[in-house]
Amino acid sequence: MAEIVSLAEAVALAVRDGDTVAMEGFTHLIPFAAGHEVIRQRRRDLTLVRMTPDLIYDQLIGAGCVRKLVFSWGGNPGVGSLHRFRDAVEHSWPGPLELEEHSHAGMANRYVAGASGLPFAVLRGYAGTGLMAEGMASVRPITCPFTGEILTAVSALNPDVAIVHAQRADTSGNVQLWGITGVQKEAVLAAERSIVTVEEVVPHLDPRPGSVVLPSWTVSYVAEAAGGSRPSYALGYYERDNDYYVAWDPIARDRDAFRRWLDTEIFGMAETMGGR
Amino acid sequence: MAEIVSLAEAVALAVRDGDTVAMEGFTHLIPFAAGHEVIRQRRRDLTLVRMTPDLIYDQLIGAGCVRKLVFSWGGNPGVGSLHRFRDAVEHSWPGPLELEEHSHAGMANRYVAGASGLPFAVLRGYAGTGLMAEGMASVRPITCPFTGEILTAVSALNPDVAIVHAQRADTSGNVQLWGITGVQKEAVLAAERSIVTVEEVVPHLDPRPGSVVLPSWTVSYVAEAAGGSRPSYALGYYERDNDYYVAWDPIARDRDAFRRWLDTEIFGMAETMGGR
Amino acid sequence: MPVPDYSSDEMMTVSAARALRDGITCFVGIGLPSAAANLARATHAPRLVLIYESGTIGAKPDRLPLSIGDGILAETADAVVSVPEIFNYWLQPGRIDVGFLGAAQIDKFGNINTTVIGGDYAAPKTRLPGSGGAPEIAASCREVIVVVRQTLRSFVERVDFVTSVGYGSGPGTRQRLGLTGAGPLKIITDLGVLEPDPATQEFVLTGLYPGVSVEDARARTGWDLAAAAELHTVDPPSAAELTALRGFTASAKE
Amino acid sequence: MPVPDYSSDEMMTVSAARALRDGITCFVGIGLPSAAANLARATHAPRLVLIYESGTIGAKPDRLPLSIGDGILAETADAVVSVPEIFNYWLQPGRIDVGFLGAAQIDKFGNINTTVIGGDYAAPKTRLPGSGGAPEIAASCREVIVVVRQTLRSFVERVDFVTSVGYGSGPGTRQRLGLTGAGPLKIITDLGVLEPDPATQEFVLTGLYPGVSVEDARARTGWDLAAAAELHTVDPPSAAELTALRGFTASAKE
Repeated sequence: MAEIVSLAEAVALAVRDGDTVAMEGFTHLIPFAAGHEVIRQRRRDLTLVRMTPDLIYDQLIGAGCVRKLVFSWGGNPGVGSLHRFRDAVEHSWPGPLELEEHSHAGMANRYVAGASGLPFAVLRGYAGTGLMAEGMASVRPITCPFTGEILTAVSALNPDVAIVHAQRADTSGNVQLWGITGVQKEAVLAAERSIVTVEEVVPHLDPRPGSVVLPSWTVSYVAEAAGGSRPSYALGYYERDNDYYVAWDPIARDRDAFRRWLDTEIFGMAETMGGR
Repeated sequence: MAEIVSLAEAVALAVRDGDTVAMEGFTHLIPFAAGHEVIRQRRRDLTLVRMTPDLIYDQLIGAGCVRKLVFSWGGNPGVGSLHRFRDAVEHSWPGPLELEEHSHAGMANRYVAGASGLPFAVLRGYAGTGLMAEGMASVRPITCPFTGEILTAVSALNPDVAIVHAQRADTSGNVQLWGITGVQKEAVLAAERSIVTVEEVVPHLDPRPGSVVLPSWTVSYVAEAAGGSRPSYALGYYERDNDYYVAWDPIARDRDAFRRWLDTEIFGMAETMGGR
Repeated sequence: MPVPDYSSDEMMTVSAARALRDGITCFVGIGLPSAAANLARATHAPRLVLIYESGTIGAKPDRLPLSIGDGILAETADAVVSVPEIFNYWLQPGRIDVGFLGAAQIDKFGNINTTVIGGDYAAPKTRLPGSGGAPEIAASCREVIVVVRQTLRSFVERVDFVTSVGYGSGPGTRQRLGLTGAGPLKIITDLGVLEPDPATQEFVLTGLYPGVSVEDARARTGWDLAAAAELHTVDPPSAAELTALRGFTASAKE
Repeated sequence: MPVPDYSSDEMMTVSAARALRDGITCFVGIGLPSAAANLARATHAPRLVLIYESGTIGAKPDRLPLSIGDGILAETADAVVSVPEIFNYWLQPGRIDVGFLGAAQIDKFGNINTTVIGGDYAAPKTRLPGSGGAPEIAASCREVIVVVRQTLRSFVERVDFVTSVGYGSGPGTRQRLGLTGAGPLKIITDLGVLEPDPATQEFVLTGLYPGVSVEDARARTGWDLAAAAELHTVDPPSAAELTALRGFTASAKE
């Protein structure tokens, strides 16, 4: 059964230095508040996993929390580059960043394998690409035992911790999210531990079209964090702050501007959702 | 785009002698009306595929439509045996019945592979079972290219025709079903052609909790067939006729009683949904 | 002891229900297990999480479901998922505590047959329904409990066909086959309770219902059934258990 | 020819929109393709089925989505599925007619790079976002159309990194790799339209926008660009196309 705790407690209890952490959310419901709390608690040597590292991973990378990134598309959607990510890859600032790079289809299937208790998944993918040519350890050819056809296997992802944001949980810790639900269910089911931040805890979850429910017993910690995915959006609660994504570009381009942002917006702020 | 036609037309257009046909529905939404129309149109040499062959497949087998059955659980739920199925297996009446037998997990994954355009799927299953010992051609060991662990591969199912029943379609042929939705989406996406019978055609599909939508362009034919899953049930429309399942037992036990049932209830009835 | 005012089937269902601890997750097989699992939820285990292969997770039926695909399961569930998902995401990874299975035949190593009896596979004397979800429930749940009526026909030295693996041919089999769950920890019958001997993994009698003797059980067992040193008598159904069970049965018949 | 009252980017988007036939299914990549696909649906192709890798099938946005995960896509879709499902059940089997992709770099065989430019993979001069869904869109859609601005930096003899395979190193490559789709049939730029030569699979100029010359296109191409014999001039945007496009752009800025 999920424990309902503060966000600060959830991060303190679930995320350890050196962990492999997947914060998922496909444009929608990105767990920004939880990511900021990870920076604030100064976790180090993390391997971060995410299909679409966007601003939150740019911030974690710039803050020096990250040793390795496992990903499939790292950009500022609709704006351009993630400059902290680029600075780490191109100039090893604030430290070198190891990459394990995949396609979306590969990453999605790696989570599926992890959620399914299988060591690998099979797909049609990677053939002829530079990623295949790079000879990544997590991609291998596999032969169909019925047809002899050669397909591609990707190894399972089983993060130490999955962190996602959802619209609601009930007081028993059952979680409900709807709209674009991405790969969040798979990430939580694949992970050893999980944190779900929610817009609100309600007495009872009403069924909703298109909603995904994560039963309480599949989640480690639920933390109320209203606005917890801003500047991303939470369908039914608030819209995406597109101006923030544009405004991030000049901050991230400049190391000093980024340091000032960190000091003011992260370390200068108490954990906003009832932290200790 | 799906064509909206009568059930008789749909079966005449989509189902041919010798076809592999999957009629799915996990207790709920079993396509009885369509199955009866297949009997009425006297299709022969069919390979029938279904996780849970129940009364409708008992009827098709007894009527002599079926050469081979691909399945994972063949019983009369809550009542006992399928006697036409047993008579075919045990006494080759009305003809021999070839079996390709799997577990539910295996069958479900075979549909998933078929829907995914892959020649096989991988699961933890069959190890140590009699099905594995029988050496079925559709089950093989497979070695994980990352860990060396030996798992089980099952070959893909890609039926010629999938037939399912749903609560609703809209006038464009988009299909909506809800409640226990089983493996119907996978069966339709895995098949070359498909027939969906529906309780009603409505102007517009309102979003509903837990509903699965099959876009019109994934379906070949939609046919209105109110009550089309009786004596199974259609959540929101009518309940399961449990008495019918009990009453089926003595009919199916006796070849003459079954023949009379066929003459009266199938061949004696015009196709009830506006057939020609 | 007075003549009990309950049937042996009622005692079996009550005994099976008691085997389910509150708060655990239980993958419920077709038939007898469903009645017992729902009885557990209605009595001592209100937070028991029922999972059915039809895709319903956390169903809370207020009457006995008539099948594993009964509409009441979907209407009262925390989540309804597709059949592929229930097997792949929920059963296969070993996240379910208890698999609760029935059987047509079971042998001394807890292997289950629901496929064919007599003859051979291609030409059986009796064709049974087949596997359903049982093989993977037996393989992947953390532990398994079997609920089955005890007769000479059903309790056999060696099953005619291994539909679902218990301990195979004894110690080491499950490890060799790569089965991740612990296997069957209890067989609950209409006479008592059997559990595997830790050394041999053969099922031995560990509990008897009131009024049932070891000889009664041996007379309905097709292998040389041993009784455990710590053989105990199972408490008869309580009034609360019987009331709940009969309420279910009555509502199922309405 | 009078000075046109539209920009080259507008001409490119209109030209790309025209490449989408009504009633087909289109897997829409991030960036320029989304604007063109939505323009097509707003003009000549109202029954165009838009599919985004975020899991939205049949989205019918009445404004330009700001990203592939814009809420309006989910709110107006026929179905919203998980990200694994969109790749496995919908893209991979080849059931999508057209994949509509952008590019940072593209070469004469239509191979696309959105990963790294300069240096090598481990120590690149410029780190780009990476693959996203493009490699499998390029592999599995029945055909592919690429929308990209034409510059010497983007149109290169050989991409620095093959993120998504076009025709690889020429005829036979796709077959050898087991790629099920036909590959890129058009590159639509801000100067005109390129299509693969049937014999060599090298992209050649088949269409030019009004006022653009072959020399203009060659000057912005990093390989020895040939013009097809049947080179034609593309019709300028119609008033209806421009109105629809500008309506979108205005609403996107609101």
